[in-house]
Amino acid sequence: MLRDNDMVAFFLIILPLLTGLIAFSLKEEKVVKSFAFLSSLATLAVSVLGLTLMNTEENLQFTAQWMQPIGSSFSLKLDGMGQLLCLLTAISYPLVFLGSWNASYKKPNNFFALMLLAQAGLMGVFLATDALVFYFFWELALIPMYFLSSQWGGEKRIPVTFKFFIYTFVGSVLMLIGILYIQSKTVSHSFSLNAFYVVELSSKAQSWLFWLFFLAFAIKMPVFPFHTWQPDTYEQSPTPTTMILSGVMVKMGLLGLLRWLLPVFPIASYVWGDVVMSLAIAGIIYASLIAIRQDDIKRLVAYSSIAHIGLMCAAIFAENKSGMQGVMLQMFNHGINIIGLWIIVEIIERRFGTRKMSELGGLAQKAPVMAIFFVIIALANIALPLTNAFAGEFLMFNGLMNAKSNYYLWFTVLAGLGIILAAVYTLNMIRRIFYGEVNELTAVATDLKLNEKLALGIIVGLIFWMGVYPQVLLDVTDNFSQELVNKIDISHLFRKQ
Amino acid sequence: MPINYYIFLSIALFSIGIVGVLTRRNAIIIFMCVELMLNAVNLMLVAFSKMHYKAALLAGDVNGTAGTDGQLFVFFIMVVAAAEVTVGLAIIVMMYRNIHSVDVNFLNRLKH
Amino acid sequence: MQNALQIVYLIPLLPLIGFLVNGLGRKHLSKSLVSVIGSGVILASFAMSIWVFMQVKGMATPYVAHYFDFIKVGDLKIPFAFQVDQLSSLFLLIITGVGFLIHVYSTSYMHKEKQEHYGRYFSYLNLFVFSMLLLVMGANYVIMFIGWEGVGLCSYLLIGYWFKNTEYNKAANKAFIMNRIGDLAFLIAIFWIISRVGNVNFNDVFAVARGEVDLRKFTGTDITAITLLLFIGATGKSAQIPLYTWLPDAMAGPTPVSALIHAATMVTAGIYMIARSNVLYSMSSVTMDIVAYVGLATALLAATIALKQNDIKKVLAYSTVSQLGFMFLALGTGAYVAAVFHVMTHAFFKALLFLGSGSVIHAMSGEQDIRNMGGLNTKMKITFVTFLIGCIAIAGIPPFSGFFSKDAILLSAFEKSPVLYGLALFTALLTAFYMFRLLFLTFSGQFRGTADQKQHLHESPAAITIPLIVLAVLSIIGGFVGIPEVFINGGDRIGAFLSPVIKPHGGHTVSHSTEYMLMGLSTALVIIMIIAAWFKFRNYQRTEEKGLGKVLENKWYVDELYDKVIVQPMHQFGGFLKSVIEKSVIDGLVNGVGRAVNYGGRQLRLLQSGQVGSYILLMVLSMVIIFALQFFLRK
Amino acid sequence: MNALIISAILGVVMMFSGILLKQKTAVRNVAIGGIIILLLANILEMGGTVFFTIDSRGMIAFDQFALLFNTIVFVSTLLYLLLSAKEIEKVGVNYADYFALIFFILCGITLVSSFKSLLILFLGIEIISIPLYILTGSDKRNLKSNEASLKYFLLGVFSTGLMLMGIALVYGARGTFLTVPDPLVTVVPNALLITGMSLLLFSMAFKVSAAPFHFWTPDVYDGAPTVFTSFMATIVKAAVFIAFIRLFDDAFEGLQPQWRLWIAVITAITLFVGNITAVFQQSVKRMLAYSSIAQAGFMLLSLYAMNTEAKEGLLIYAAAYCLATIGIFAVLAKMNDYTFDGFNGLARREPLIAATLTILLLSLAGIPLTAGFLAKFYMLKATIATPNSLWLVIFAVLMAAVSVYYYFRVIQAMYFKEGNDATTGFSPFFKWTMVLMASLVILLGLFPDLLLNWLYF
Amino acid sequence: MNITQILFWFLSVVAIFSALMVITSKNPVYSVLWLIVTFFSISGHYILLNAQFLAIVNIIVYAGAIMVLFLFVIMLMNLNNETEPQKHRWLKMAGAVAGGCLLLVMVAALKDTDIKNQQAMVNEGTIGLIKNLGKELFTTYVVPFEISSILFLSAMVGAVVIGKKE
Repeated sequence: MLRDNDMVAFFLIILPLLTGLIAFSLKEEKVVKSFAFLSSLATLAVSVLGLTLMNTEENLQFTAQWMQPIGSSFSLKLDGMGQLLCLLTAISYPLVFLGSWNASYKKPNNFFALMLLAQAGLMGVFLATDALVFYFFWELALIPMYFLSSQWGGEKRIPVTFKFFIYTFVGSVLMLIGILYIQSKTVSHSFSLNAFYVVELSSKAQSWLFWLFFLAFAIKMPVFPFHTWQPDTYEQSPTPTTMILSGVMVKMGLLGLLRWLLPVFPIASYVWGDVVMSLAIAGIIYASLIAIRQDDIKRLVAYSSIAHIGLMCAAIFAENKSGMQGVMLQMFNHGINIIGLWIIVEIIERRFGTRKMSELGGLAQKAPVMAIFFVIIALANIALPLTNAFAGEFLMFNGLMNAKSNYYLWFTVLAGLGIILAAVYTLNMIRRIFYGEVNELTAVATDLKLNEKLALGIIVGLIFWMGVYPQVLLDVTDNFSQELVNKIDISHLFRKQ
Repeated sequence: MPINYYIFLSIALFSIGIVGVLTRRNAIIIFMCVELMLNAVNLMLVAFSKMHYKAALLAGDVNGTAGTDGQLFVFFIMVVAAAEVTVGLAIIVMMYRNIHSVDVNFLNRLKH
Repeated sequence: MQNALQIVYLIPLLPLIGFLVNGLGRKHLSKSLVSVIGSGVILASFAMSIWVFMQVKGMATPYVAHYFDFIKVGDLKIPFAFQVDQLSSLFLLIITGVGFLIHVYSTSYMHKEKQEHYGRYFSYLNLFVFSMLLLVMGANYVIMFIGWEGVGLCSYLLIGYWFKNTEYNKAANKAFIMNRIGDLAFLIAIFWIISRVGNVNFNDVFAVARGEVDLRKFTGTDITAITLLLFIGATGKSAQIPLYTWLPDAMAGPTPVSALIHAATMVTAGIYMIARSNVLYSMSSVTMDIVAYVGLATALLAATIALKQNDIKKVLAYSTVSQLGFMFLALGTGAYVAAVFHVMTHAFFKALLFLGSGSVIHAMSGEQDIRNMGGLNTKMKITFVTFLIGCIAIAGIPPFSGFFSKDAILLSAFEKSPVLYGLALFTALLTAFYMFRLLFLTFSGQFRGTADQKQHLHESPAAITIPLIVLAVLSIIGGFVGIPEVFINGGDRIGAFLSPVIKPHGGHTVSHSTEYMLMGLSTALVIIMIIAAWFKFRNYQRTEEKGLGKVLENKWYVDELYDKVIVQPMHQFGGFLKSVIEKSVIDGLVNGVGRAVNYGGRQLRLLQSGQVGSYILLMVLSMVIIFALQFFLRK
Repeated sequence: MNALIISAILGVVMMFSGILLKQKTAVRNVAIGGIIILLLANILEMGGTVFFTIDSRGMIAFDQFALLFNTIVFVSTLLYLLLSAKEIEKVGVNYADYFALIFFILCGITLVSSFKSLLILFLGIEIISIPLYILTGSDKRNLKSNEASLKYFLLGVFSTGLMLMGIALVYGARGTFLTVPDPLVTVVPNALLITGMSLLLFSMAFKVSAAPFHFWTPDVYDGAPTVFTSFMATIVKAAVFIAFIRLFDDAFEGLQPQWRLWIAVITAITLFVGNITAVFQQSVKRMLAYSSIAQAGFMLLSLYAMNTEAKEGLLIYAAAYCLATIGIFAVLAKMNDYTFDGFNGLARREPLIAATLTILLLSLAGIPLTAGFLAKFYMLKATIATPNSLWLVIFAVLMAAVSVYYYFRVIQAMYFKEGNDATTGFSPFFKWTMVLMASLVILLGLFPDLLLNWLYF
Repeated sequence: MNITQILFWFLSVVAIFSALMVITSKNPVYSVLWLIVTFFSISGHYILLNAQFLAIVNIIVYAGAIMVLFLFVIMLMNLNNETEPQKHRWLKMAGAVAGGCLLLVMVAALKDTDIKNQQAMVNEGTIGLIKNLGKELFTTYVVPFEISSILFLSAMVGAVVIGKKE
């Protein structure tokens, strides 16, 4: 039975998809810009609608017949995590458009169209409950991103984004093998998520399937040591693309872990949890140490993102509710924060033509509003209490501390080093960009424009809102996390023996 | 005659054809060696045809046509071989007109 | 009268409002309006605090105001709740009271700042007060932690207030980062508590610790680990070994900030936290010992460094570190009340000293080096007198406030071990010595500054001197709330007041006569030290320091050591990771795969030789191999 | 049977049209009309309308699978002619004869897609091969074309020799040429049969250009006139694949233990050689030749798996691969410069062509939403269902990832690089045909059932 | 050993010897001639197997038509000893060894088949007669027969395409 509400999930995909296709045909830059912006607002409205409908007894599902003979169907579900991430996607887009309103691109129609198509892909990934559909959208989100980065990016964009593409592609095809294998083992030969959840797999099969899937997600997130595409890509991509890449797209990997990995391979996740956590936490420290030595703001933020994602990945494998909820919260908040950072980075880059911190300085005198926004967002990014990231990180650390692993204390402490190192590089970045004396480059700086203020204002508003009352998001994903934790609970297996 | 003899004879001829293909550079000779291979096949088919015929006779099928298909196949092979020769020689001649050689080692503009 | 507790949220809320108004309106509000708002909200909070103080006096159990669930995940509920009891109300008074004075002081001290920076300054101050209030009012460790990090942030913002100066900014970063190291330990302690108790409300945690709750229990290891971690957190915030080096650098901020944050309030957060957790600490003798020794070591180390510092604020800063060390010594010896008491008296006289130094700096047009001062006593009478009172108070001469609190600490140390007592006493003597060195160098003898500075010497305006006077009065009388039983029956009012929170520990094991003797000894020695200082520094001549003096002047080279052992290696390691591991190893491996494929492509295409003969040969060979394997494998 | 006879007739018609019609456009239109008739006739036969009822004594069976494949072939040929018929003019003077040869090849394809007798297979393969030798060498004054033709011929007849030996040995073992032997006569797998089967395997591997029998492919595809390369790399190759799978499904199903491993090995080598060698090519045409080897490697998976999905998948693969490659070749044939640099900046000059080309390349690379993805998907799905095949699947997808590298080089050149190579104009008709191609690719990628449902009604 | 066996061995030896001569003769014309000898000996085998139709066709079509065509072409190109390209010695060796190996493995594979004891009927059996074959060809095999006409058509068109002067 298809209820009216169920169309919400479908609309979330079809809206950006159609508007994206239409956007190709618009020629005037102003028109296409406004069109894309309006489209993203409409999507946001739908997504908020989805959020308000969550209290119905059943989650919002959409199923349409598609590829029936091979056991697939076009099924979407707006569960807690879906709502959260769709909301993130939907919020990100207006912010990105608003924040980069002043930038101009050659062939703007293609640019905005591809952005919207990527949004459709992202939504699809977040909503799909059919493995094949999931894989479809997984790739669909990648292609526009590749074109965006390669066409409008920096000097070395072609090899860099290509590496990114191939890297992710390798990961995703390995995942495809995993999907196919599981499908062949399901009772009904179905690709549906529920069939995957109940499939009987030997622990050996789980192990290698786990790695096939994990590799795909690890590359996407990215988790150390599969991260080397990421700083280069972020550096070379046009900043709006980088925003989506880092703010939203990396969440695909996390979502993958949460929806497609842990519940499908609970045993393997438990067995390999320590290894994954070690990798993730090594990545936190590794990326943070490298971030300290960066001069390029984009690269710095990129490495900081690796560190943050590493923490989320580790928290996921803590496999308890606190960790899960923390990750959920942090997925949203990390997206918001990093988009905020990118908006300012883009403004700086556009105004001064450089991203080198060594060439900047003293901006706080010339652009105090920008400085304030930047400081707030940067501090939020390092999880200062009462900003949005705090609650998330708090819960994640708490999750780690209560993980079933034997090394939980080590993990917590080492991951904790990340917070300290994060403070080091973040504060240094603030200091080198905004403080100190002005130089000839920054002497002529001007402050933010209205649209930029608006975008950043919304972000800062969200930062404090989510910082003071994170419960509003925690409630959204509460059921989801609980179910997830129940699904991955394998203690009953131990009791049997 | 034991069928093995024919099999080995055919295979020997066939292999000689292959060796010829491998050791010669003249396109025409190579082609001829292929014809030799085809003839080896023909011989084998005829032998098998008579073997199956005999088997059918032993099984009591007196008026049967078992084995005719083998010989007819030989007929078709000859037909095809003739057609191939037409085309093949045409190509070789065309080649010769252009490079005044039938040496296949001259054919190395296309590589890697 | 129940009302006061019901609207207790106003106490932090008002400064927050002040912060928002001043922060957002800093370009539009006039300086006077900013001052009024900035100071007014603190005054209002102070008034509220007094009201609250009145009410909590006789309360047996803490009042907990629950507002909303900050975080609720499964069983874990972290409410956004305030707890008001004797301990927090005392701190409320100190924070808002001293805070208010410093706000008033700032209106004059900072009046030369540009309008928007002036607004910014006041908004930061208000935000700081807000955070500090959050810290002390939080009903659980998380809310406390929020305030805890908040004060760190404000400290960062205020140290780096003059953001054009790179050195200041670096000091700000240092403060924040060192605080964060402590914060991490604090956080882990919180998680540890959560994993054992299931939530972080003080009442629940202490109830579990006391064994009042079935099922859940702390083991000895838990207690020791949690208390140690909390203590590490405290060392960050309260500038103890090994995380103390940020505090002297923090003097980069405007002087009122130093007074407020780095003397009177923020650095006492660690004391507050441990005092608040006294139930836990009392259960772990290991931690107690560590706290005591670290405190004493810090006190001693900082005191020695203070001996040779020439920056007026640095001397005060090290003195602060040293005094904080005293407080930890008190905590470590179980004298929580003494520690809290010392926090209070220290807040008075250290604020006084800092503000006084600010007044001096103000008069000296920004000069901070005491070697360039001297003879200011005549020019700045009020400042001199109040400063003198502060010095006496900190040196611990009766009946000034510092005497009582310090004496309580010394006594408690003596109870624990005479060695501790001896070292503590020695530190106290050093304190007297360097404080009076500071006093004499600044105010007595000849003026050693430039003629230009001499011209400008003047007493500060009323907005500066009034807080000085108020604090001076408090420094004198503040000690009476804690007059020990020895003197008056029914003394130690503060101990009695705090008893619902901090259970009094037995009674003293030291006889009254010993107590008198110790007091006499310390007082006498202190006076001797002051006289020694008088003779040494009455007519100061600038000399180069050599030997130990130089080591002390350079703060035992601890900063350099940290730089060499931690900062530089980390930096180099980061560089190594960036340029070697990342580029060559990991990315090299990834790119290596690509290169290998490319190379393979280049080599493999050579098979395509263009020769028909070789093609057929390869085909035949493959056939031979497959045939051979086919039949070989079958057998 | 409709298609077989009509295509033969059409071949003859085209022979005469060269004499009767002076206008090249007219010849072209006749050819296009002919292929449409052929297509319609075939579709009618799928619906049950058979014009000619000839008893082939069980040697030919136009089952649904064969008919559907024929439909795919005819549609592909139609699109091929729509896009490239004009290019054929450039090859040489015998314009009508080329069409005649193409129709004869189609006739051969209908044979190999529906044979039930090794004799028909042999004849079909020869009917396909002989015109191809000619078409390869049709650019007579071009030495490369000559060379390609002679190489193809020599290697082709050699492989024919192998095939005949194989057939002879199989005949020796079974006593019949029918691929579906009498179930009553059980023949135990003996050395004769296995040797014959192996030889057939080799020769078929040669025809589908599976490594290590692939060596002719790059040279021939490179040397042949581009329009004909397009035809033989796509439609013909797919047809031979169908023959391959029919042969092994019908005739040697019982011998699976004997050949499955070798197919796996050949598949792996083919994937490896095709993909890796393609990486370093500078000419797009030669790259496509290697890519066709690589794609053959993927199609071989269907042979390896040999289940329902594999057969369905092969149809999809054939369709996807033909559509995409024909489109790319059609554009390539119009380029002046066959190197990757020749495509530089095409997106700026011809956005529509570039966009459609991109979709086709994405399809070849196996990116979702395109038919190429589903094709690979089916192959992998079929393979993974067979036991102990995981290594092959993983290897295949890794090689697919390598393939992305060289396909995307074209996309990169078109979109991200600047270039001013003036290509001969693309007519609006050409453009819209390309759009049609791209839409078909996407449509098939979204709804494979549109194609596969035909199998089951 | 009866006459049939003697003939069999004789023809076999001739066939193999002449085949070897085909591939070893330096002069292409000799190769053609030796090939014709081979064909004749194979025809002899056909006759021995009582496949008279094929024996005749073999001589007429192969030895008569096809080989003459070859001879024509060789003569036309004036190929002889001097013009005959030679492979490197070791390449020849490689080729011979590869071919030899193939022979070996195939013989090894086939020597133990379960039909090795079956006999090919020699000297008798009527299926090789033109009457029987013709009947079969125009009834059962009429479809392939017609199809082969398409093959010829295409070969014819091809030869025209290749041979016609432009």
